[in-house]
Amino acid sequence: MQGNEAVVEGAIRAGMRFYAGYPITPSTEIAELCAEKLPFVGGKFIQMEDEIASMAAIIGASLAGLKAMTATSGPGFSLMQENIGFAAMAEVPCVVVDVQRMGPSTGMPTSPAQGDVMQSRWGTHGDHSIIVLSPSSVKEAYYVTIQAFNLSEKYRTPVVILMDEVIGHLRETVNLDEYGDIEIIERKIPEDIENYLPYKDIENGVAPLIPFGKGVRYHVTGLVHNEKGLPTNDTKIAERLIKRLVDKIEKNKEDIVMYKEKGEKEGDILFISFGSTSRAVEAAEEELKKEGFKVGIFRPITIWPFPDTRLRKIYPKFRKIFVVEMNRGQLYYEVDRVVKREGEVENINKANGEFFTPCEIVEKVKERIKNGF
Amino acid sequence: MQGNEAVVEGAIRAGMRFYAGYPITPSTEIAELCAEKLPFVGGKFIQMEDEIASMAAIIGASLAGLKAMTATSGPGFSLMQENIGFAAMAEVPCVVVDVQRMGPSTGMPTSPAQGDVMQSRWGTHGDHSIIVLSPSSVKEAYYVTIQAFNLSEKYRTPVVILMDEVIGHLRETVNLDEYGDIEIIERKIPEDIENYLPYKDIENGVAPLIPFGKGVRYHVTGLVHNEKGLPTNDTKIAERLIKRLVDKIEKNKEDIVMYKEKGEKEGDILFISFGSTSRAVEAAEEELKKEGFKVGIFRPITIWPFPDTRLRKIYPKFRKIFVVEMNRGQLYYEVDRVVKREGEVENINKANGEFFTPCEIVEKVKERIKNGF
Amino acid sequence: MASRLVEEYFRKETLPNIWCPGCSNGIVTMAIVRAIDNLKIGKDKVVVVSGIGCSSRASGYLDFNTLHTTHGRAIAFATGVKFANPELTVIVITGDGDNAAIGGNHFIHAARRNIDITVVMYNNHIYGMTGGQASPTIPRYDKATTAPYGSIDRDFDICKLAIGAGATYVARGTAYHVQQLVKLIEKGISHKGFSFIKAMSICPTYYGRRNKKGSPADMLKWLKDNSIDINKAAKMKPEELEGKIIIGEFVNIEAPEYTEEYQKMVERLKVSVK
Amino acid sequence: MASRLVEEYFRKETLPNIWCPGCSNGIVTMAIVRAIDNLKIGKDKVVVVSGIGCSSRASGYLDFNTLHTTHGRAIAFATGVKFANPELTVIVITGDGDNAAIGGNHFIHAARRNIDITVVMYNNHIYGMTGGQASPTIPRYDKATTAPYGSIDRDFDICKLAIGAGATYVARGTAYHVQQLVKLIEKGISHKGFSFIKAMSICPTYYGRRNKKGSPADMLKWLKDNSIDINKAAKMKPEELEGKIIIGEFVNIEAPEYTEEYQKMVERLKVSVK
Amino acid sequence: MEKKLVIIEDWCKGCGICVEFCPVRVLEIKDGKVRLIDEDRCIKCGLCEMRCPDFAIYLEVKKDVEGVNAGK
Amino acid sequence: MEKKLVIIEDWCKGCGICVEFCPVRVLEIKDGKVRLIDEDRCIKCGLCEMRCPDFAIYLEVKKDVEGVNAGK
Amino acid sequence: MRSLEIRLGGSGGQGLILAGIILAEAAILDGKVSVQSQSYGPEARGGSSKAEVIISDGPIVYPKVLKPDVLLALTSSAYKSYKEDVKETGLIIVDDSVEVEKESKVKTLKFPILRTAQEVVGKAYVANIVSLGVIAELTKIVSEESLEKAVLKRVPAGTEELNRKALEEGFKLGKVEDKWVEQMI
Amino acid sequence: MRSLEIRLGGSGGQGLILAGIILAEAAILDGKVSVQSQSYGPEARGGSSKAEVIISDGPIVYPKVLKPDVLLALTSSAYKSYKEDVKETGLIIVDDSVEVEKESKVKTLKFPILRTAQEVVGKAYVANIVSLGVIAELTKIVSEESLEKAVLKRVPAGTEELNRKALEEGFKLGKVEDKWVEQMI
Ligand SMILES: Cc1ncc(C[n+]2csc(CCOP(=O)(O)OP(=O)(O)O)c2C)c(N)n1
Ligand SMILES: Cc1ncc(C[n+]2csc(CCOP(=O)(O)OP(=O)(O)O)c2C)c(N)n1
Ligand code: SF4
Ligand code: SF4
Ligand code: SF4
Ligand code: SF4
Ligand code: SF4
Ligand code: SF4
Ligand SMILES: [Mg+2]
Ligand SMILES: [Mg+2]
Repeated sequence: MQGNEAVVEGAIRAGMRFYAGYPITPSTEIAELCAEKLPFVGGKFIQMEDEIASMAAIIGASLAGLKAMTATSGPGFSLMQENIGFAAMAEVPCVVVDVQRMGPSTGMPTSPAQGDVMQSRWGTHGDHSIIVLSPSSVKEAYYVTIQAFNLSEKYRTPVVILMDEVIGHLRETVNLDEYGDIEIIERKIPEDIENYLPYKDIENGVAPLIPFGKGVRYHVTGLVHNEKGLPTNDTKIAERLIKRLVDKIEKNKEDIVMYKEKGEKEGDILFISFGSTSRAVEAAEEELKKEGFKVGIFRPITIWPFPDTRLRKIYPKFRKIFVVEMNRGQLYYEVDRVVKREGEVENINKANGEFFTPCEIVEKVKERIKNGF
Repeated sequence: MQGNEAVVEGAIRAGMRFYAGYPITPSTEIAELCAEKLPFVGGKFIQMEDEIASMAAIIGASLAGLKAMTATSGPGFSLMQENIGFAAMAEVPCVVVDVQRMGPSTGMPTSPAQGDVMQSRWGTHGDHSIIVLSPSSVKEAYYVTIQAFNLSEKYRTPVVILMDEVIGHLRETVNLDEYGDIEIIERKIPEDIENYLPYKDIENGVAPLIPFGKGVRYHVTGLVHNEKGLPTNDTKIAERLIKRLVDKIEKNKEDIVMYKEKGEKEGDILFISFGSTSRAVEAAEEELKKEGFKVGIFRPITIWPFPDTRLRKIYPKFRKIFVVEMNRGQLYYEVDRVVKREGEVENINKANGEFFTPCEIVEKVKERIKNGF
Repeated sequence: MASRLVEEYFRKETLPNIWCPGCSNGIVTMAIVRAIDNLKIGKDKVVVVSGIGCSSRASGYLDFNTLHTTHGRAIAFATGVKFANPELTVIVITGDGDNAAIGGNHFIHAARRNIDITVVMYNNHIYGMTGGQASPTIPRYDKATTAPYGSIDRDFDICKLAIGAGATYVARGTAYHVQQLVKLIEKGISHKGFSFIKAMSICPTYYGRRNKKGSPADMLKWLKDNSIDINKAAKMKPEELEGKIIIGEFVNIEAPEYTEEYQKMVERLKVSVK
Repeated sequence: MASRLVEEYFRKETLPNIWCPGCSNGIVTMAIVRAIDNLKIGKDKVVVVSGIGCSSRASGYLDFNTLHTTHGRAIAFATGVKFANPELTVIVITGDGDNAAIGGNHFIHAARRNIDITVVMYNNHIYGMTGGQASPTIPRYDKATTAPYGSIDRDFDICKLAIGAGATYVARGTAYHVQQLVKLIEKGISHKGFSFIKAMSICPTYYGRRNKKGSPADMLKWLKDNSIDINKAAKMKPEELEGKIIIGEFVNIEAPEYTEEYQKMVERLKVSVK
Repeated sequence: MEKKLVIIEDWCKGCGICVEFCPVRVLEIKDGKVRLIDEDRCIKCGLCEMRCPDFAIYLEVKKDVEGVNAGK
Repeated sequence: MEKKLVIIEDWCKGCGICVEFCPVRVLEIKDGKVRLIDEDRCIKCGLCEMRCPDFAIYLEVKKDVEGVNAGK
Repeated sequence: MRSLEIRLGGSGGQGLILAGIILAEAAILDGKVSVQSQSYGPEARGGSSKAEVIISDGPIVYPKVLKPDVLLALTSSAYKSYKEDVKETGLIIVDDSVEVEKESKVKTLKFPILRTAQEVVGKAYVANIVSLGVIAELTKIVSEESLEKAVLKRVPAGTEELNRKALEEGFKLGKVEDKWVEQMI
Repeated sequence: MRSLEIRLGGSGGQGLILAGIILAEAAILDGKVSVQSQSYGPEARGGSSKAEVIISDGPIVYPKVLKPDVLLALTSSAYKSYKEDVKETGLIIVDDSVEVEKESKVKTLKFPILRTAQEVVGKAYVANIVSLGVIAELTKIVSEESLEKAVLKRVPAGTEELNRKALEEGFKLGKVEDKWVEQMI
């Protein structure tokens, strides 16, 4: 199964019944497979006129009651930013897949990269939080997609699946039976719909979302709004709203974050890496182990919110930290922030359209530590 | 003179002769004044169909030889991101003014905020660098605008002026005579146009830009390109190009960064703040001084690249660092990264559409240090 | 207490509305409500989607399922709503800036797809919400804050554009001719497919003041005096129609509707799989 | 060595082009070159702006001032170029996805403004560059990777749209009828104002293969056999024209051109200031 | 069904539209709000209601009469 | 002016368009490239050049003849 | 260094933002430093509107008015919203249509500003200029000449006389009471 | 744990990516683990094309081929680009139209793959399936049955016979030489 295909399978499994999109390499297979499969599961597929419209359409569809997704790559992801911000503000669940390719701009459209890490967090204007997940295998793409829908329903928020071309186009043996009884979070209509407040001020949380057409009429807007969803200029309400939008994610970080650790629990080198790159890092780890280094790997699956609590715990046990990314340094900034030790976070970057080889990583590590730790 | 007006005056002084834009509060006065004034200085004003087109048009105009600008606010800035990335990749000088208002999404359109700090750095996909300047007074808006054009020509890059509603709409006494002999960087056509390479691989630098129609025909693209501007898949060229795009800014940081310092050179509290907020911070500083605190202020005018070298030098002399922003914490991340001391960077935030009062800042500072340093 | 229509179809707590004295947005909004009321479709299955602008604020006042989106994108959101649940009656409220400037692409594509949405565009020639800039429908040489010396753009005939894009119901009404406007909206909603109703509106605050158009009542009178019914216009010479607003139905044709076509495709596939 | 036109107007180092065997992009690109050559406007004052797509890659091969932009935005960039320096001859090369899907809004607004740009749209019914998805101009029921069971969308008549948007020169040609296409492009370039030429093209790789249209030559022959000149078509019945491609000039009218109008405004202001 | 003209003063912005288009001209603006000058001359045509942008003037079906209808 | 048919083998992709539309059918595809079968029968109409998507076949004004023209 | 903070409150359309601008510009003509800012709802119309001016002899650090020395309120809602902020030593000027609190700690003066504009000058929309006259007369923070110049520079061509008249009438109204000023300065 | 890395190189349109997918799927049918990836220029057409398959008994960490055990090259340019990467103990399979280096360190075998497809099977486009037959026969990395199943699952309806024939012919070609396999395993 291909990575892009796993996303579609995972999404359908999670209950996705609406896809709106606009073709772009290397995400296009996701649209194509949705076009093929959705009619058979009672779902809808529509090719929109652009990515702005695609993002708008999935928000509309989600409000009308269907779990909805779109997929794109860098240029399209840039165009979606305004409406991603709308989804964040109006708290409409939806899933956006960004299969990263090399940028900036049109860049090298068929070549892999991980250059949208920071954009996925900060691409839209204004304060907000967002959940971003990044799988490193085809199997994980399937799993992460299901979790993306779950998290998006649970926290009423857009969730970004940050893939890269390598995983998107990779075909790998996958056994879906492993996920036999995976939980799927469905939208529940509360008992008491009389007093329904779509934007109830729940500390660090959200009210359930009742779809349009179910007899509960309310207002949805990108303006600052009160608990009923109606626009307001009340600065107290504004303060609480924005705080809640951020806190419902930041304060539930421990529920949201996923990561994997591998190798030593303490030692010389801690690698931090995600997505396809972590596969090269794992291979490099094997090499370095052979050469006697004590190596650990920390792989965030949840990129945002970043699992900083965990990293804070483990990094002091390593002498040197390497952030390996297919870009010129992005997650690096977050790691460097968390690690309160001068000069001990190092960047291993590659941004030329080629995938990392393990050997490059090994060499760079050795080069950087040739003068000892 | 109003802040937005100062931008227009500065721009015209710097040689801006093309403005394309789309109205949006609180930046609209910039468009309106350009519509009024440009016809009289031989310039062109056009209202485009949206912000995407506005950004595109100024890039086109810049290539055709005119210094060009657009202005917008959050929602429009989000829409411009794709083409800002194009300008970065194709190295086309231009100036984008973002007069920040409260977000996310439509937010509170007439209320101030500083919520686009990270977006201005990371809003477009892929790796790139960008210059972002933020004035804190009307006079400085004038000055910064001229420098924005200068830097954009010098480094062939889009430059963002990150204003906020407070400065945009503030009217202040301004004496332009102060800037009597300010330098204006003009586009020079090199002697040797025979062997002109529009994307010459100059270490940390750029080739001059010859406008279209001057007899030197070349290609401009958002694809990875060689020195002639022609598309290539050569990974070595790609690596060098992306590196140069980043390094021409990062490696020239010391030429680019501007900041102001005020108050003590060492002491209890170091405030870091920018834009209008720093005015509240300065007022708070006066209060705190009265109460016996030793307070310093570090105010970056260049937000990106962030003046980290300087900050690294001065922060160790202060016991506590406060980042004061009209958002829920953005520049904070960069400061927290630079400051390698656990738990000593504190956030003072406000994101409710209201401007900070000095007294709020004083209170928050006291609250945070009530248990002593 | 308020009128039956207000009690039934408005969120009273949100009134009075924020519009300027004499702004016709309220007149057109009430015309939409009258149309819905006449059609007896109830409130629960009606979704009103709007963009950003003075006109687009209408959605907040109305007691339907209401969705106030981003500038220019209302039709794209509405497409998602309608396609996800074709049982809903989806009405888009938009302005001339929202729909004819930034939102043009979604407009022509929805028209092309012939998806069953009714779009009512409040046409006041300017961007009201941002303080009176020129919209694409501003008459040539009229003034606006971004056209201080008179607009040099050719004004956009959005009905012609809608027809060019393939819309199957296209009509123009005015804020003066309320009864007719209600009828046109009713027919637009009943029409299976994409319907577009351009409602000629007035913005006394910006367009009116800057172009010396007098009081709100004067502006409505101008609409009265300068509108010609399409049937009457058919018998007139082009010179006589110069500068006039032709009102009535321009297009009303049957064509395959998008969500139905999708459903048909699904049925076909079911058969072919069996 | 290569032909005089290639030597003179192409960047030979970039050839052979990347297009598939039999792709008509080369034919249409050469038609543009012939038109420019016939008009004797030289190379230095010509700017070719393109979007993103197979067709849009043409700009890289041509030895003019060339600007390969972002997907769908070529016309907006071109507007900046032309308005900044009206002495330049600005030609936009675009695809049906680039122009009719994502770029639709810039297209209609440039037409409305009547800015002096010539747009040549290579219409191959699909998105070639991304591997054969449906474009808005795909004929109903034809297949594409995103329309595996046949497209249910109504196909977009972009010439009709251009007319609806107010374009002052609108024509359709084909990759088979090269001489005529050259003439149409020549007239488009000479025309003062916004010109649109739709060039019916072939994508043997994706559209052709999936819809069993045979070899590149077969596809060109199909264009030959199914095109009818507009003059001839005028005398035919609608039934006879069903499924046919009408080629020739649809609109060729005079109207105020944007950059000239701006200049006139500047002159007016100078006088009024004196 | 008998009708009564009702004015919601709080909502009226005194724009004067209803005044201008009342066929019998029984409305006026006084201190920025509309006022019915002469109830008797009002023909209950509803044109003021139709054009009021603020939903501030309308014809109400009188309660008692309604009661009678309802009783039927 | 005498003309000569030139084929740029490196650029020809063997699509067969020129073959199909040559009015006298003197072209063929051989090993994936176009080939002129019979130079004499070629009427130098230039239709192959006009439709070749790869600019790989064209009529060249013969050098010597050119020389003569130039000498005039 | 002396500095005076002034807030003008009323409803959108009353031209108070323009009044603030004029006041600030008059101060500049007098050789002083001034900042002017405003705020308005999303509508900028119909709703409430607020303009603020700070006039000072030296640089102004904090650009917004925190505790106004002078509040002008043309509507009840502006009065209600802002009266608490005014310094105890300050001055509140209201239109006489506004119901004021009996026991205010702050000196509060009523003037028939709207009525003067409508009935004496003849156009309701010059109430903002009448207000300026009142404020200038009471506070002496700007000179009459500078204020007149500033007004004439900003008002639409053709309305100069009307506005000059409005200003005059404002000055006249303000003359009634000037003790507060003395106590201030 | 045994694992074999295979790279298929040729030009766009030769169907090598499909071949890679089929090979990977055949391995899965055999109960093995496989990954398949590809790369292509921006055009994905005309230009060169590369497919890679790793087949292993256990989990595959690094998903790309670094040093192929087996290289199939249908064009000279593919041969030139990739031959250096092949392991010294590996195997290079080329179409016989490709000019090969005289003194290669790596065992290199030539087969008339393109010709067989065109002339024996009758359709040039089945060269990819012929190739698969050759590879399978030489390496035994997948069983003949699984490969046939995988081929039939992926090829367009109506072309099953043709492809079965192509596979047969591939097997036949591959039979010529099988010593390398023994030495490998
Ligand atoms: C992306 C974006 N650009 C610009 C704006 C600013 N804006 C808000 S409303 C508006 C125009 C409204 O004009 P129109 O649609 O005609 O509505 P009106 O106010 O005239 O009813 C604009 C440009 C915005 N909110 N978002
Ligand atoms: C914003 C954005 N969205 C999507 C793409 C991916 N993309 C590249 S070309 C293309 C379509 C090209 O179709 P068309 O314009 O018809 O050109 P053709 O390739 O058919 O000549 C698309 C969708 C992109 N580059 N940028
Ligand atoms: S600004 Fe114009 S359109 Fe907006 S509410 Fe006021 S009158 Fe209406
Ligand atoms: S994919 Fe189609 S349009 Fe693109 S180059 Fe190939 S044949 Fe031409
Ligand atoms: S109901 Fe008719 S007559 Fe009575 S006030 Fe209204 S418009 Fe006038
Ligand atoms: S139309 Fe309405 S708002 Fe206007 S004056 Fe009459 S009642 Fe008042
Ligand atoms: S020039 Fe004419 S006759 Fe000669 S090969 Fe070409 S098409 Fe055939
Ligand atoms: S048309 Fe051109 S590319 Fe095609 S076969 Fe002929 S010469 Fe070759
Ligand atoms: Mg409008
Ligand atoms: Mg196409």
